[in-house]
Amino acid sequence: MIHIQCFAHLREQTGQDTITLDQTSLSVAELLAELSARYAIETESLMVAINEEYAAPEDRVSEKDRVALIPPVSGG
Amino acid sequence: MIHIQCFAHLREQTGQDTITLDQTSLSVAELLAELSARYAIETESLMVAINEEYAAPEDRVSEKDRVALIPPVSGG
Amino acid sequence: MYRITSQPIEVEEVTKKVIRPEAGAVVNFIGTVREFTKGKKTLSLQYEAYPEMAEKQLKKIGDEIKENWPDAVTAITHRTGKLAISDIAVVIAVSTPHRKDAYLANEYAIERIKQIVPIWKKEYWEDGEEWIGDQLEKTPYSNGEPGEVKPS
Amino acid sequence: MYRITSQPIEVEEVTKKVIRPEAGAVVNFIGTVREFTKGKKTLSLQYEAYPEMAEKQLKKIGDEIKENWPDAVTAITHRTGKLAISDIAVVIAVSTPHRKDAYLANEYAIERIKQIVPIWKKEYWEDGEEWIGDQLEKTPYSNGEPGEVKPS
Repeated sequence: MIHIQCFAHLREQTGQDTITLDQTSLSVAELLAELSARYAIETESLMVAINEEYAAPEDRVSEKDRVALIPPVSGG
Repeated sequence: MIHIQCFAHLREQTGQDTITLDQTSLSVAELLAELSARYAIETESLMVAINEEYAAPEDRVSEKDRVALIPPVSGG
Repeated sequence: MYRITSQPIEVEEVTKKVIRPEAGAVVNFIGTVREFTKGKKTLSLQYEAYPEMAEKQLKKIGDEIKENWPDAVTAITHRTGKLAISDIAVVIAVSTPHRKDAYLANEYAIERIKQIVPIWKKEYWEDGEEWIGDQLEKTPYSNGEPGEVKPS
Repeated sequence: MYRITSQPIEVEEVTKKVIRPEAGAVVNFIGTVREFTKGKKTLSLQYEAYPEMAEKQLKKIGDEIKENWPDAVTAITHRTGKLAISDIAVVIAVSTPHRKDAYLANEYAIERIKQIVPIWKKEYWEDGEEWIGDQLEKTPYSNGEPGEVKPS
């Protein structure tokens, strides 16, 4: 199982801090497609972080990884 | 009499906080010439302040004025 | 040197982290909550962070500064939680031997914070609230990671 | 807002003077005593001011900033007396609605301080001491008053 942290409007929209997927390994692109299908999430502007680093679409996510969805940031 | 405040190396060089001249009125240029003659002061790089404002060579200094010699500044 | 905190930020504390004998200049950037933005009145703000990643990204900004200005030392603290008007949201302190570099490196830091640090701002107005984002109109997976986007 | 003091300067105190609801950014410049200048080791510094005139000139700088950046608010405190390495000699705080102006106005302020504010620095080295001046190689009465010299 892969646990995906959600922040800001995604946390409010999905109603959860963490989304859990059944898969054990998938690419970032697949993960976003999966989330787009399951939730009414606009994935266009989303980044995915793996172990606190921005990941590329072809990077792979496995069960041991810390995964998070990063909407456009607005700090500062 | 005109009292002229001295700061920094001028204060140390003349050995006084305030130089007093006998005149009652003179121009800034005259004042500098007078000081140059009386003291071993290099007046080339000196500015004169009258009532806490930078003065021009042709400005006049009188007894009521607060006068000061301003060597090149080095604050900040 | 790189911290996310829910407590009020003290400018002095962040500044002290970068003061050192080799430095003659410190430039601080202090971001505060502004009441009006484009005529709209803000009542308060809420900042949320992904703290572990945010601190890593802040450190990354410090490393980038080191690459461009080898003599610079950087400290950054960003606050999270609910903030009132005039509260301090972020303090960036950069020290350098000569001042010009401190201004440039500091400005670089705030630009980069707005690009790559996972912190989000929710604005509360009289007539509603909204998570703010995408101000820079990034298209994340078309230009590579935001780390490659250069500040304007 | 414009002060000459013989006491240690608190960054927080100067910063607070310019924080306000209309501002979203404060930029501070903090000048500290640097140990080495061109390879020469400084032991301590002494600053002397013509305080009444210095405060007037600091206010003048604030007025000039107002002319160029009408939304900016400026506060400046400069210390006098004997300072040790890393002590703070000057704090300039400028707040603006948007950050770019705060950086520019702040940098303008420090340039102008070095031109027109009657404060003098004496450096103490291991092998001597000297009043510093004329770093900008001004020729006072050939270019008019230093107030007319534009910052580089």
